[in-house]
Amino acid sequence: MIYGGGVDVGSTQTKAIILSEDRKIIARCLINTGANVSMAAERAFREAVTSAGIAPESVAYVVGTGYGRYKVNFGNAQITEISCHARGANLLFPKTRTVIDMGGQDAKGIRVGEDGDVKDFVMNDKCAAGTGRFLSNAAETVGLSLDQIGPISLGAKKPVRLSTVCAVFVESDIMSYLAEGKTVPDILGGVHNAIAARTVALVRRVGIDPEVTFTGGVSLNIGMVKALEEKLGQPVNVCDDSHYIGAIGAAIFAVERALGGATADSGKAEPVHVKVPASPLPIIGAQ
Amino acid sequence: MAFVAGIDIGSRGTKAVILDESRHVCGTALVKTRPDFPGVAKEAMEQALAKAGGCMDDVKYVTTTGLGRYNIPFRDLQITDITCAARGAEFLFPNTACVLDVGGQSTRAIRLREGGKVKEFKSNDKCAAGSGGFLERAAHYLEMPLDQLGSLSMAADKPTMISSVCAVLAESEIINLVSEGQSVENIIRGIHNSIASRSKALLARVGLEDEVTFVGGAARQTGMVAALKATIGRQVNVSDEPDMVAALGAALLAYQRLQKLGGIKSDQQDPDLNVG
Amino acid sequence: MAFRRIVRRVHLSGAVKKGEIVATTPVLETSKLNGIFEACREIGQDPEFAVAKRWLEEHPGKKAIGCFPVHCPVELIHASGMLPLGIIGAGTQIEVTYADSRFQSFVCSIVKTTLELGLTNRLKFLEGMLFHSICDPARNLSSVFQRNFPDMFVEYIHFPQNFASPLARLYLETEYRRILTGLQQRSGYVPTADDLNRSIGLYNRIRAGLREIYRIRADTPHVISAAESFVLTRAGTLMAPEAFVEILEEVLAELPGRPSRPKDRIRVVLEGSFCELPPVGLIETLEQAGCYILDDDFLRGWRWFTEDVPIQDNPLHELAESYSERAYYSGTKHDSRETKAAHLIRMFKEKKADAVVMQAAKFCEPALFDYALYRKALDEAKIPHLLLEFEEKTWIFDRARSEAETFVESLLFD
Amino acid sequence: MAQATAKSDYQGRIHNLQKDMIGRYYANLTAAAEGKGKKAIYMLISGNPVELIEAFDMLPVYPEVNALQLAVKKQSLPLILAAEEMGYSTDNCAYVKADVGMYFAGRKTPFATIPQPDLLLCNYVGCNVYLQWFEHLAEYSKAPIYNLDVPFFRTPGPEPLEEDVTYVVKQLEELIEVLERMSGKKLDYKKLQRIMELSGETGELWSNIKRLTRERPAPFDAYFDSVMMMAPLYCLRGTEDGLRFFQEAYKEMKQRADNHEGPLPEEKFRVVMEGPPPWPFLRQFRDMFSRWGAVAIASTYSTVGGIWEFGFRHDPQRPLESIARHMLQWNVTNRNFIQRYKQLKDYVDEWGADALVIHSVKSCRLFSAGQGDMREYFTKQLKVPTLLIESDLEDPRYFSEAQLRNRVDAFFESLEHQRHLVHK
Repeated sequence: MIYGGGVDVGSTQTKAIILSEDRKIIARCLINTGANVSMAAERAFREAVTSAGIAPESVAYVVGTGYGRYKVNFGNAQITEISCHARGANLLFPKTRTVIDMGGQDAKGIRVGEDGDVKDFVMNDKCAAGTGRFLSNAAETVGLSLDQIGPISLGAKKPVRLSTVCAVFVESDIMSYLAEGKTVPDILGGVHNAIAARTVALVRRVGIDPEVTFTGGVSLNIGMVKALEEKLGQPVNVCDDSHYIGAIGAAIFAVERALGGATADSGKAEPVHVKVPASPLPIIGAQ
Repeated sequence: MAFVAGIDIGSRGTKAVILDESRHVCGTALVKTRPDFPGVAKEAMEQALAKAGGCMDDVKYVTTTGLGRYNIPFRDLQITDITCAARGAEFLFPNTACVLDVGGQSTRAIRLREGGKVKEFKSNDKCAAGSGGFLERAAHYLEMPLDQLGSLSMAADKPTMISSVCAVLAESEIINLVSEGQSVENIIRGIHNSIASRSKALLARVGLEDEVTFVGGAARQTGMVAALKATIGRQVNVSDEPDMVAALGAALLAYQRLQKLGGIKSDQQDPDLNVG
Repeated sequence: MAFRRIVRRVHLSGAVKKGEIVATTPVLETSKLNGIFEACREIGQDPEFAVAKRWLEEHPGKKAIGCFPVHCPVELIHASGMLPLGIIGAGTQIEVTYADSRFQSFVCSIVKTTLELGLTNRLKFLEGMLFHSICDPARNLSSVFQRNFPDMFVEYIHFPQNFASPLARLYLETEYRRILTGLQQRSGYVPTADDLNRSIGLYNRIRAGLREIYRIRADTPHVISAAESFVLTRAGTLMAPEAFVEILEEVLAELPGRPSRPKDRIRVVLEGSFCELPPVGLIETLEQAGCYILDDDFLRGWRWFTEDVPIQDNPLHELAESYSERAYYSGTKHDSRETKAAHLIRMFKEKKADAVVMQAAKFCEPALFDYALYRKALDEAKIPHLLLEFEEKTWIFDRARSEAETFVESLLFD
Repeated sequence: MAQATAKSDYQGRIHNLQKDMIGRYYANLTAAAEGKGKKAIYMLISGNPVELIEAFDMLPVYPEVNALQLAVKKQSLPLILAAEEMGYSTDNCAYVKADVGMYFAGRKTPFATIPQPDLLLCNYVGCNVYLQWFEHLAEYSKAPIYNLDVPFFRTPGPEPLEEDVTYVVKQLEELIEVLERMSGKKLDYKKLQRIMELSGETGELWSNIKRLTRERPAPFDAYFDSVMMMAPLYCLRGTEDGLRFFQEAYKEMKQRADNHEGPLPEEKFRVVMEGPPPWPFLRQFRDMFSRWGAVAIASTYSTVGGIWEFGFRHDPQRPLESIARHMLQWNVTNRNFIQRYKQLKDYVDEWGADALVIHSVKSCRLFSAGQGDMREYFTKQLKVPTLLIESDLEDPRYFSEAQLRNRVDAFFESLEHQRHLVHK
């Protein structure tokens, strides 16, 4: 039996997945990334292997993804989370044509082909960065924890309208609404609507074809799922593994590469490192 | 016993300062801001009064400041936190020429006129990172308790460069630095330096002059203060409770008003008395 | 009277959304003037343009042309038998969900909301849109309109910037002729010099009325607030000029008798809001914070001239001449004959103001560039000044409020 | 990883030639600054009428070129901050801020001392910020300013309006009077014609060079390598030196093309580049593409000073009119989006590109504002794979390497994957 490993080193959390050659998830692991990224990657992978009850050697190929992908030193290749989310979503929900990913740092919209290939993708504009941060700041401001706000937002009667998409200044918006005496559910309802609206506007740039699969840590937030479905006017796929999808996709690539005969040393997901001519300075003045 | 109170309802903390008839600071309190502003303000004020050995009825005049200043039914007057911070800083350090206020939400530079009045001020651009909140999140991400940031920062040997002006993007920069294996100390000092350089830009906008008094929560961090000193190359005053300064200013203005209204006999005041 | 009908229609249209700080006018809520201003405010905030659409229904075969700020030769549109309308963003009235896929986060709000109006089919009732050379985003917006709305008549007017040379105004005359030709092809009517002069006469009346409003504000700021004159001016850009001139003259007739009491406020001149419209709530916030706004550059291009355009046998020449010789300054008109700063300070002195408020739209390069030179000049002239950045699509003004209050506090307790 | 790519020692013959010539140009600036040189005429790159300046033996000074050079030399941030301390906004064009900062820092740079302007010639071509920029320089330097008002190329037809051409020609005549007053001598028409000849031939060569990148592999990178040839095009156009440079350049590039030499060992992707490069991080940025074997075969940025590859040449027989047409019609900045879309589409079709990369820079809204619509048009209407990334051309604070690399990697991963599918 050949196994493939996928390690998704995200900004706050690191996830590892072990996949068997018949594309079955046999182990998952999630830990906080913390300050030492390569160590986190290794730890997550080792713990996954242990819980899989297999020998580390039997994992023929490991793919790293996420922001810290280049820190997966023991990995055989690095692939961006965009490709991995597309591939992972395709495994969990084969009819997926659109992937919406909300992470801590970026929001993404990916148009996906039948075999999980990326047809087109967009990522948030600079000023709409940090969807996760937007939510956690909001949670912090109303004095709740991140996992509380989703359910509470569902109780909104008259959701407020936020005047900003900026994760930094959402705080002052919320403070002003609190000062006006708006209720916490209404404010949180507004927060979720704002992000949903912004994300749908973003994903529309690549076109939104069913089925839509919602991935990333934020997809575990029921309030966001509902807000998104409302704005989209269609249901979205989510599952308990939604936040593992990056790692799953990486693991799929790993298995494919392994079955393709690639081994630790021959694997090449990374582009060949070509020798590059020095960028000539536009004007060579006195140097 | 008669007291006056200044309450600063900020985005993160609500602070209260109680002055007695001779303008002594005889009670301070800090509670985390909750959605219900009047409740928080009352709580802070009662805590401060407990230390001062008084009760609500002893308070003759209440001035509120901060973003919740309009929401406190029992206030006599509301004044903006910029005016209050200036006044408080001048009371603590009479030679203050500029005040730098790094609060949870925004960073402000204030140029003073005589008597602790505001001559010119500048708040950070909407997109310019460098508020206390940014520090808190960085600390959270680096899994460091906020109060350790300062000392850690002092241990930096090669501070990293954090260039982005936007707090959110700066955060991904930090994450990137971490993933590059930079040491926590150097990263934190890098953060302090970037906030310091942004602060310098603000101070320069209002006219940077000796002495600079540094107020707001961030001033509690030795590393932040050191970075600021190094960046502007000037005397930087910091009081024991830098986040209380706006509330103190509010209390002082309350005292002034009450005096005008004849609520305080002039012989009882002793302007030279100082705290901090 | 034309106005009553308009008021009722707007209420019927129901297209109006509240949610901004309510005006605190220094008079009784029941007065006729307040009714007018309230109606004007609603007209200005109606993203469905009910008043204009009703006018088009009442005038079968007539067409309307949208004018993007700052300036627009409305006379050319009017004389060719069409209705000029001020299409100046959508404020807080609509959510931007399509336009920000076209314009990035660092582009000012008015460009996005104006495109959003188009992409949400709210401008379908227009025959065309006129843009002109005010800034780079507006320039590109005209192209984006051309590509996305091929049936629309989209023109881009080049306003000359070389006023030191006599060539400039001659050129503008030829440019006006080109625009007029395009307009008459769309309207099917070829205006005579008399038609143009009639339109000029009508808009002269409006502009004179607005100049009078501003004079009254400068002399007795407690009689009419900046927010009120703003909503009035804005409403005027969204209805037939024939109807607006009636309203305007009615307001001017009512104002002298308006009960009002001077307040203890500082007197400021406001600069920098010549293009994107500030939220009415923001203007009110400034006034509540203790400012009398004696003069401003709101809707500069619709007030445009410092005196009447002469009625002569070559109207296009007179219009061009007026732009180069008798037009108000704005951040988008670069006239090397007198620096903008010198002009601002002259105005400040004329108005006997205490301070200058620079109220620039976020990301508005012309206004933000001007600020750098204004600031230098104002500092040298020892004139207190405050910079406030705003976005049309905000309705929370705490930050602006506390900065304005501090500014007032620092001047009042002097 | 990007960092891993080794710096190559590739230095074409023309690199050294360019170094010498531009070195001499900067020496002239320094000389002028020390009062030992020619009169300094500040101008803007877009549609610059350098021929007239040469005709009067005056020295063209380009604040844009100085600003980008400061960025390349990693000198821009402190100058930008200095300008922001003066009151410029974070949202103002960083070219202007760096230039203003440099002006007040004594106009000393690592490459030259920039002279005070004797004349501010605001050849305002398309970009409105140009007007403010020179307005501000006029305020600071008190130097005389001439706003050469160039109407935007705003009509659907292939030619600008005749009125526009006449208007610009008349202004050029006014400008000649100004320069005659400054220099105290009449315009030497024969000399101007000779300069026009040189410009004409230079344009011919530059056009031929640019058309070489239609070869596979492209002999040079039409984005990153073109910028090296742009400096002589602006600073030396209309001089014998300038002509010699482009004769050499053509020879070298033609030879590389004949030997099937490209800038990379393997040309895997051919892309068209839109928008100015991030000067402070030119190397990092180039590496992001090189490591995927992506070569720019055309770029709009290399046409900001003029578009020659579609046939425009300066004409000695009609000097003023052809200068006017250069300003009005034959440079990308004075063209509207529809015309720029057309230009990009022609590159994609005639030069044979796999994808379009839009580098959206905050500073230059003339280029960037609305590029989302461009993306929309190319992906949805023309089905050309398009990547839109954001940073800045001068301000290092807007360059987040991790984010950019992530987007670039993902883009080429998907292009690569599409290819595998086709092969299957």
